[in-house]
Formats: sequence, C-alpha cells, structure tokens
Amino acid sequence: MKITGKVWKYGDDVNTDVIFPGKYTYTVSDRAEMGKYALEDLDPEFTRNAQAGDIIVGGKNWGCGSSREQAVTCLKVRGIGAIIAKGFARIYYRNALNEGLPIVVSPEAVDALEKGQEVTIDFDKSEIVTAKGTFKFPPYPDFVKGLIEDGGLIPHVKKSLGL
Amino acid sequence: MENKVLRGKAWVFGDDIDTDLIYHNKYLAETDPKKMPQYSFEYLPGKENFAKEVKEGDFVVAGTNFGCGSSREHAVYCLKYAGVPVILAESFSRIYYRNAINNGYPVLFVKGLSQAIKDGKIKDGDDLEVDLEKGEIRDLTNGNSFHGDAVADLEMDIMKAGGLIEYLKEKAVSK
Amino acid sequence: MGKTFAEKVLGKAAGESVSAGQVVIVEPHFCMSHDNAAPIWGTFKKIGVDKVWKPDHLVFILDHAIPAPTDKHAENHKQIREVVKEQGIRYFYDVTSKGGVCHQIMCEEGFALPGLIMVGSDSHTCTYGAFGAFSTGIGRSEMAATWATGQIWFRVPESMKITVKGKFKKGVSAKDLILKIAGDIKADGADYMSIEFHGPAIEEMSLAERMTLCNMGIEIGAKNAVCPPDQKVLDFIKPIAKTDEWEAMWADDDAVYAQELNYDLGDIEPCVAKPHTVDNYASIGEVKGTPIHQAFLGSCTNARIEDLRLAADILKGKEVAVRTIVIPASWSVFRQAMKEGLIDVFLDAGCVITNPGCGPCMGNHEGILAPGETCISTANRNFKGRMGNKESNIYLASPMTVAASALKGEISDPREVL
Amino acid sequence: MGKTMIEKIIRRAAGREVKVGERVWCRMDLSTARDFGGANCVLQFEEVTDKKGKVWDPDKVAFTFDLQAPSHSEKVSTNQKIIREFAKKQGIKKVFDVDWGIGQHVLLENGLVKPGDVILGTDSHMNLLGAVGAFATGVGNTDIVASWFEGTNWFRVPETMKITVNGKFAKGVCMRDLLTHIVGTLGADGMFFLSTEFYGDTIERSSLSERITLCSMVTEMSGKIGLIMPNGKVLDWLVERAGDEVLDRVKTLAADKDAVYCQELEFNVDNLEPMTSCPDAPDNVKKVREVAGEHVDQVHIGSCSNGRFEDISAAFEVLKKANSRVAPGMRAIITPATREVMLQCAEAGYIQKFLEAGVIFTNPTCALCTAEHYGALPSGDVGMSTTNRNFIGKVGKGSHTYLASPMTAMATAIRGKITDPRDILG
Repeated sequence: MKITGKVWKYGDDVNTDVIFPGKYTYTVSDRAEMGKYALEDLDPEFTRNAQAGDIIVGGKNWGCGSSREQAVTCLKVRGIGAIIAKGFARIYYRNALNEGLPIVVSPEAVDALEKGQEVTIDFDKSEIVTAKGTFKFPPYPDFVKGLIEDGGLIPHVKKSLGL
Repeated sequence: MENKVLRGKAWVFGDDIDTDLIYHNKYLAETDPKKMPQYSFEYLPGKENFAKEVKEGDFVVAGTNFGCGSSREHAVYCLKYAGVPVILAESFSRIYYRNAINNGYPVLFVKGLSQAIKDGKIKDGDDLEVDLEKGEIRDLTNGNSFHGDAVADLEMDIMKAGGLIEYLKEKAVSK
Repeated sequence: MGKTFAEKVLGKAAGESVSAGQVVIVEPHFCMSHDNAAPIWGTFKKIGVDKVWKPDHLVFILDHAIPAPTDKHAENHKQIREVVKEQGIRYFYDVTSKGGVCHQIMCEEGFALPGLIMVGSDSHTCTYGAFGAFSTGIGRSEMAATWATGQIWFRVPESMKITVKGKFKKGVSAKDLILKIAGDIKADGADYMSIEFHGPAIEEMSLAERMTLCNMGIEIGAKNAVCPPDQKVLDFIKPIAKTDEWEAMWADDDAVYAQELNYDLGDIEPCVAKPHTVDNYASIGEVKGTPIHQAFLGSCTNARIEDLRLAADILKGKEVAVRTIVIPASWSVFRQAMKEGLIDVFLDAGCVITNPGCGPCMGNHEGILAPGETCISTANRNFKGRMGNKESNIYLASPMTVAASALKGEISDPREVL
Repeated sequence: MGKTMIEKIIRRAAGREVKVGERVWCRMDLSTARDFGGANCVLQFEEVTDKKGKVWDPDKVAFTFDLQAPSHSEKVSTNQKIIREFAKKQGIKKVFDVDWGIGQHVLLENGLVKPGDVILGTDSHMNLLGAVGAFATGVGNTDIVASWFEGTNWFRVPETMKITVNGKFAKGVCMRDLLTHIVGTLGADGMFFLSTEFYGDTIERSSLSERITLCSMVTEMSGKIGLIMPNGKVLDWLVERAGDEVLDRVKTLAADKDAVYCQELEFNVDNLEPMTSCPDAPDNVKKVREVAGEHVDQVHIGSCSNGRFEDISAAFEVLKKANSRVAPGMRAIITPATREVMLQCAEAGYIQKFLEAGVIFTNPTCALCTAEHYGALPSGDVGMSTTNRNFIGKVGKGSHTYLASPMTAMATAIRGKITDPRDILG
C-alpha cells in the first residue's frame, strides 16, 4: 500500500480535547458528523479545509489525554490518509489501529516536512518519501499488521470468531 | 404601516401553542435573533419541517392563546426573521402579545379562527390573501374569508413606531 | 532476574513467564464503561455476537452528565438501561444516590482489587492501581471487542520505578507531587510504561492520595500506574471485594526498570500546571496573583472526603471571592461530608455544591467556562478548550491551593492561609 | 367605585388614578433578568444606546442565574459572563450568581420584594411574587431594555377575578392539588390577561410556600398576576426580610369592599383529592386515583412552583411514613429552590435520609424545567414532576410528563408507578 497526500503539520503533545472536544462526546453520535469538528480547537483552518487523502504530521505524544475514540474517528471519516508523528500516546495508538487509521512513527520525517508539502508513505517498503529525502520507519509488529489488514479491530474480531 | 395586500401560504396550528413548541428551551442561550428561525417549531409534532420549508411571506395561522408559556422573546424573533409577515390567531397569550408589539411585529386577532381550523375551513398549505389595513383575510384555496382586528390604543402607537424601543426614542425626542 | 509488577500480573494471566516487549493476549476481569456504554453497544452489535462474554465482568456507571441535561444525553442513558436489562448486567450504577464518578465507585465499591487486570473505556482507569490492580484505559471499539471475546492484547510494558520518601510540608499534598513529576518528565515521559510507586512515603499515604497519583499516570503517558497492595489496601478491600479472584502481587526487589526516579516529599512545594498542558509546571510563587473567574473542586483526581476536608479547613467561616463549584466524587463522599458538616462549610462560604458526577471536567456539564475566563481546578487536564471554550485557561492544582485561590479570587499559596 | 388590588398597585406606580382597560406608564421598583434572556437584554441595550447607555438606577436592576447554574454549555457561560461584565460596568450590585438558586425566590429571600412593588423579569413565572402582594410579570428582553432607560414601562390595567377558597385540606392533599384542580376547571386560558385575587380561610391560613405555589401557576392559565394580601406569619417573614416599609404598603394595598370583579369563583377544599395534570398539557387534569398504577421512569421535585422547604418536607413525610426506598429502576431527583432551602434541608437531616432512600439531591437551580439541565427525559420515558409545565417534548422529544404535588411525586417514586399519597399516609 502506498499513499500520497498534502501535509498538515502540528507540534508536540496534541491532546484529544483539541482533536475532538469533550463537549461533543455525547451530543454527536453520528460518525460522519464527527468529522465536522475535527481539530476544531487546534486549527479551524483544518476543520474547514481538510481534504480526503491529506496527511497529518505531528510531534511527540500525539493524541495524549482521553480515551475517546472519536479523536480517531473524526479524522478517519474526513478521509485523512495517515498520521506521521514523532510518537503517539498509548490509547490513541491503539484506537487508531482499531479504527484502521494508519499511523507511522518517524521523528526524522516529521522534521523534514512542512505544512502544504506532499508526502508519500510506502507501507510495503516501510518508508516515507519527502522533498528532503526518504526515511525508513519500523514495520508494524505482526499482530498489528493483522489488524490493519483486516481493516481494524471489529472486522478482525469478526473474522477470528468466524462471523 | 403601508396598506398592502400580502399573499402567502398558510401554516395552520391549533389552540394553546406554547412557547416551547414555537421555540424550544433547548436553544434559549442563542442571543442573535437572526439565528433563531432555524429552531422554529422543532418540537411540535407534525410541524418539524416548518423551519426548513417556510418561505418568506408565509403566514402562521393559529387558534386561541397562541404563545402561552414562557416569556422568551425568541418565540417572536424566530417567526419574524423567518419572514412570516403577520401572525393570525384567535387570541394571543399575554407575554407573547407584548413581545410581538414591542418588536413592531404585526398580529391580527381573528374571531372564530379556532373553530374554523378545527372544521378544516383553513388548512395547511392554503393560499391566503391578507389585507393588513382592512383586516381582511381570504383563503384563495377554498374561498372562505375571515376578519382580523389589528391592535389598538397604545399598542398601535408602539407598532407604528416600529417597536417599543423606537417608540420610547421618539417620545424622548418629542420631550 | 526479577520481574516487575506488570510482568508478573500479565504473566500470570497469560499462563507463562513474560517480559517487557512481549505481546500477550489475556482475559481481563472487570470492564468498566460510563455513559459511553451506549455507543460501545452500537459497535458491539456490529460484530454479530448476541451476548457479552461474561455479564458479571461488565460494570456500567453513569457519571459524565447526570442527571441528563439534554434529550441526547437522556437517550444515551436510556439505551444503557436497555442493554443492562437485555444482557443481565448486574453491576449498573444509574442516576441514583448510589452512584458517582465511575473511578471513585470502582474503588469504593470493591471492584478495584490487587492483581486483577481491569480495563475501562476511560483514560483514567489507571486509578485502580492505587489498590494494586493492573488497570488501563481503552477505546470504544476495543471495549466492544472485549465484550465479545473476553480477550484483549497487551504489549508487556517496560516499567518506571518512582521511589518516594520523606514527608509533605504543610500545605502540600499528593497532587503537588504528581504535578511536579509531570513537569519533570513531561507529558510523554512514561509513554507506554507501567509506573510503579515505591518507598516509605507511599506506604504512609492514604488510599485517597495514592488514587490521586495513579489517576494522573495517564497524564505522563503511562499504560498503568500502581502502588503496593499493602496492609492498608487489604484492610480496605477485604470486606467489600466484589470477587475473590484477586491476589496481592508486587514487583521483585531485583526487577529491571527502564527508568528510575527518586523524590523526597520534603522538596515538594505547592504548584500548578499552567495552561494548556499538564506538564507546564510552575511553583506557586511564579503564578501567585493570577486572577481567576472560577474555582473547581472535583473530578476523579481530587474529590474524595480527604480532599474536601483539606479544602473545607481553608474555607471554614470565610467567603469565596469567585464562583466555586464543589462536586464530591460520589454520593457516599457527599454523605460523609454532610456528616462532618463540610457541606454546610461550603454552602456558607458561597460555593455551589452539585450532585456527584464529572461536572465540568470535560466540558459536558456544570461549570463550563466562557471565552477569556480562567479556572483553577483540582481535575487532571488543562488542555485548551477542555472545560468548554478554547479561549479559556485552566490551571491545575491541589484542593488546598484551589480553596486558597477561591478565597482571594486569584491564584494563592495555601501556606499563607493555613 | 372601589378599587381592586391591582388597580391600587398600578395607581401607586403611575402616580395617578387609573381605570380598568387603560394603558398606563408605571414606575418600576425592580427590573430583573436571568441568565436566560439577560444576555439578550444586555446586548440589545448596548446596541440601542451605542454602548453609552446607563441604566436608570443600578440599585433597581438585578440579575439572577438559574437557567444553567452552573452552566454546562459555552453559550450560557458566555451569556453569564456578558451579564457579569455589564453589571460591573453599570455598578449593578445585585448579581445573584450560580450559587444562589431560582431568581424570584432569591429576590424574595433577600428582601428585594415588597407588597405593591411593580417588578419585571425575564421569567414567565415572575408573577409568583403576587404571593406577597407584588405585581411582578414576565416579559421579553425588549420590555426589560425599555424599562432600563427611565425606569418605566406600560401596562393595561387588567380586570380582576376573585377566587375564594374555604375548607381544610385532607391528609395527603395540598395547595398544589387545589391549583391543579383550578387549572383543570378554568383551562389554559382561564385567566386570560386577568389579575386574580385569592381570599378565604384556606388562603389566610396558608404558608408563604403554599401561596407561591398558587400564584406561580396563574401563568398556566394565561393570567397576568395572582395576588394575595400578606397576613400573619407571611407578613412577619416579609417584614423581617424587607423591612418596616412592608407594613405601610400593606395598609394601602387591600382591595376596597366595593371593588368590581369581572368574575367570582368559590372553591372548597374539604373534599379535594390529589390531582395531576396528565400529558401533555397543564389543563389535562385528572384525579391521581384515575391514573394510579401508570408506570413512571423519573420523578422530579423542585422548580419555582414547588421547590421550597415545606414542599420538600411534605415529600419527606411520605418517605418517612413509607419507611422505604425509591422503587428499583426509578430515578428520583430533588432540586431545592435556593441555597437557603438547601441549608434548611441539611439542617433538618432530610438530605441524608433522601440519599439513603436513593433520591438524588442537586444544587438549587431551575433544573429540568429549563431543559438543557438536570433531568432531561429520553423518548418514550414518562416523568412525574412538581414543575409547572408538561407541554409535549418540553423535557425531551417523545417523552411525557405528569405534574403533581410533592407528596404524590414522592409516593410515585417509592412505588414506581403513579400512587395516591393517601395510600401511604393512610
């Protein structure tokens, strides 16, 4: 799998409250609608203009804070192709894999990328191609690969239960 | 008020339509009157489509005690800014009546309207012609006609000034 | 070679000896969900399984917005009641005077037990480590999958050992310690790790203080945080334990740690986390005098009877200068506070005391901030927009610092009013 | 020809003799707004005065916060902030923030209401202040703004209805039941634009909270105001709160013997039974017996109509007699009207007992009456509450509500289905 998209770049410790504000956690239950509030308190420009296929680039500890899965769902339903970060908070990492939203850890690629640039992620070769060079990232552990191949945790569970 | 004959479609309501049905308390925090029409009649079964489908010039037609309940002026704004030019009702509740007048928003008191609505003599979607000055209301769809009384006394003066604030300003100037 | 707490607990559950880095699949014990049980149920149904794996392992506790403020919240609660009925869920805490903030209920009702693996669809599930449990927060899909299969995967985490000695000085409490740790190692300082609290000072601490510490483990990125299941814990849980499947487990003395930190409580002083990150540490001296519009004493971090006592001591006989919202962590805390006359102290001081629940902590309920407003809070997060508006500011602090600040209408040093 | 109470009140406020039907400009004694409507008032005032306006008398303007106290939405928080800042700028000291409780009750407790006062507020139940002989009325924001210019506003001098109530309530029956009975008898527009004066030995014996209950529901019959002459303990209480001027006011307030009433009604409560307003209108009234056994999901005791200490005490008596808990699956919520009431409940030991029985106690506020606050109902749920409106969808789309007395509400909470409190009280 290989994806190419335009970069939206952010700093360190971007938390789930700015990705998907808590006040919507019980008033918005429709998945598609969640996309409307993505990054509302971080970057209103993103909220308005993000396109399907765009790629988010973050610093360390992306998605720290709450366990709310909407912080992944809201990006997924906007069609965000992947998130490249220096690191992910634990629950966010799990939630992203469970939702089938590709996430990649590569501090070098993050430093090489600026907002608006194009970036290509080649999952087969485990590399990120930027204007400043190509960077390798560690491949997913086998277990995680299985999850992603099945399209997320729920389809994975269905498959394993034979449903 | 200029004498003009208005034409539009009727949205017909029964008696005792309260302010929660006109403008639900859920949206009370709104402070911009122009944003209020989107919530009109959201909680009134059968009229949930009003906010989306009402056209500028359409009339609100109701029975007795229209606007009973809360003091919220939102319930006037949400119709005024939806472009409803006048409310026709057999009677209005007290606070609603004041709020309408205070905004220079025309209302007509139409005798027998409550029964006429119950008897189906005026129905949702009927084409109406309303002469505000003369108080003549004609249902062009079925030929029925009604008479409505405008406000009088001080209320008429306030209405003519365009609302209570404007009235008080005029009064202050003339002093 | 010795084992860490995480290696021992996960190893026992996996039925093999495990070390950090390994992935294990285990059956968790209690699985806690709050108001989000309804959306989880929606996902669960998509899997195509009819029954949850063990109804008695599920615990539902309504707390995020109770009683329901809007019909959407009400619909959500109603769905949960229907699931409870349909699936025969025994442990359900509805909008009644038995409830409260989910993590508080889990601890005071005997669900949080030593050696149990527990998950919750809330990030502060790590609180139960105060009772020696291995507990961690997960997302909604993962919870749905767990209900269906009774299984969850974990990468056995590396561990961080934090050893604490000494005694708090007057006006200083566990919240100040954890804010100091967050400031030192930053919000990702313990990413993916299991934090173990060791040392004589931890043994001295009340269970409430340990809960405050473990609760905020997530704020430094940890998978879980845990204190030793000592006699204090055992005395507390034995009469109330909801299962006898627990086992007091602790790390070996020669366990291997990825990182070790040492703190002396005597060095800790009153402090805050400045907007907009939990690791934005400042000593009280640096921020003293900052004007505030609201003070909030509540949340799963600091709203237990011990916290209320500390705040009431400061507020007794005085009047607050800003609106001050007090939300006890549970109804049993509320009732205890009432018995001790603390509710009267708060009301006489001009505080609003609301029914137990999460309140304004995540921007859902009682006490949302307006643009440009500043709040000092005993909760656990000060992220931008967390309490409602992105143009507002939140300072995190201890109950004593919050109470002292409420009195003056500006951030204040509790040592000056004690 | 004699004058009614409202004619005398308006005469004082207008400074001249007045006739029924006349439009009259009156001086305001107090012009108040809540966190509902208050921000609209402030923004409108600032707009029409180009931010240069000064309210006529900062001591006669008050703000109360009870719509969402504390707020749970950014919009309401912002509205509250707008009000606080305006009050500061204008030197308005009477700001009763989120820690106080329901507006009218807070004004009363703070001695800001005297018999004969003319008071405006952005709350349709302002007229419950008629319980102490004040003419208070709910209005929209424009009326409030207009009154802030020169402290005046206009009223039509209304006709007056006279209601005389005699007899003693049987055990389990109270003022709320009488009121419900009256609403059922007269209908939603039964007091259309009228002032109503209440007389008779039942009224003379009644407590302040009973009078408040009675006058609060005048709105549900589209009345302008319900008025009761303060006497006995109510008068003592008022003097204690609002000072000796109360006594002077009372002297000039009583209706003349030959006052003219447009309608006179008499009720006797000796044989009155517990009553309830069934879904979905206050005037859809039945005896509790007739609907007994109907399932109820949530019970709420509170609101400006029935949230005072006596109301909560009445509910407590039912709980005590039942010696039981709320029914399994039932949510029971009590919201005291004010902080003072909450403290009284704490002192009396009620809160502990209610909590032990499974009832939730919230902070003083309008609670579910304003929706967007404690106690919204999901579709299909049935509630019973001591509030004053049960219009369809008011507390949640697709839900339905019965209105009843605190005793009936508590009995229903205990049994999990609509219950006549006499079944418990014996």
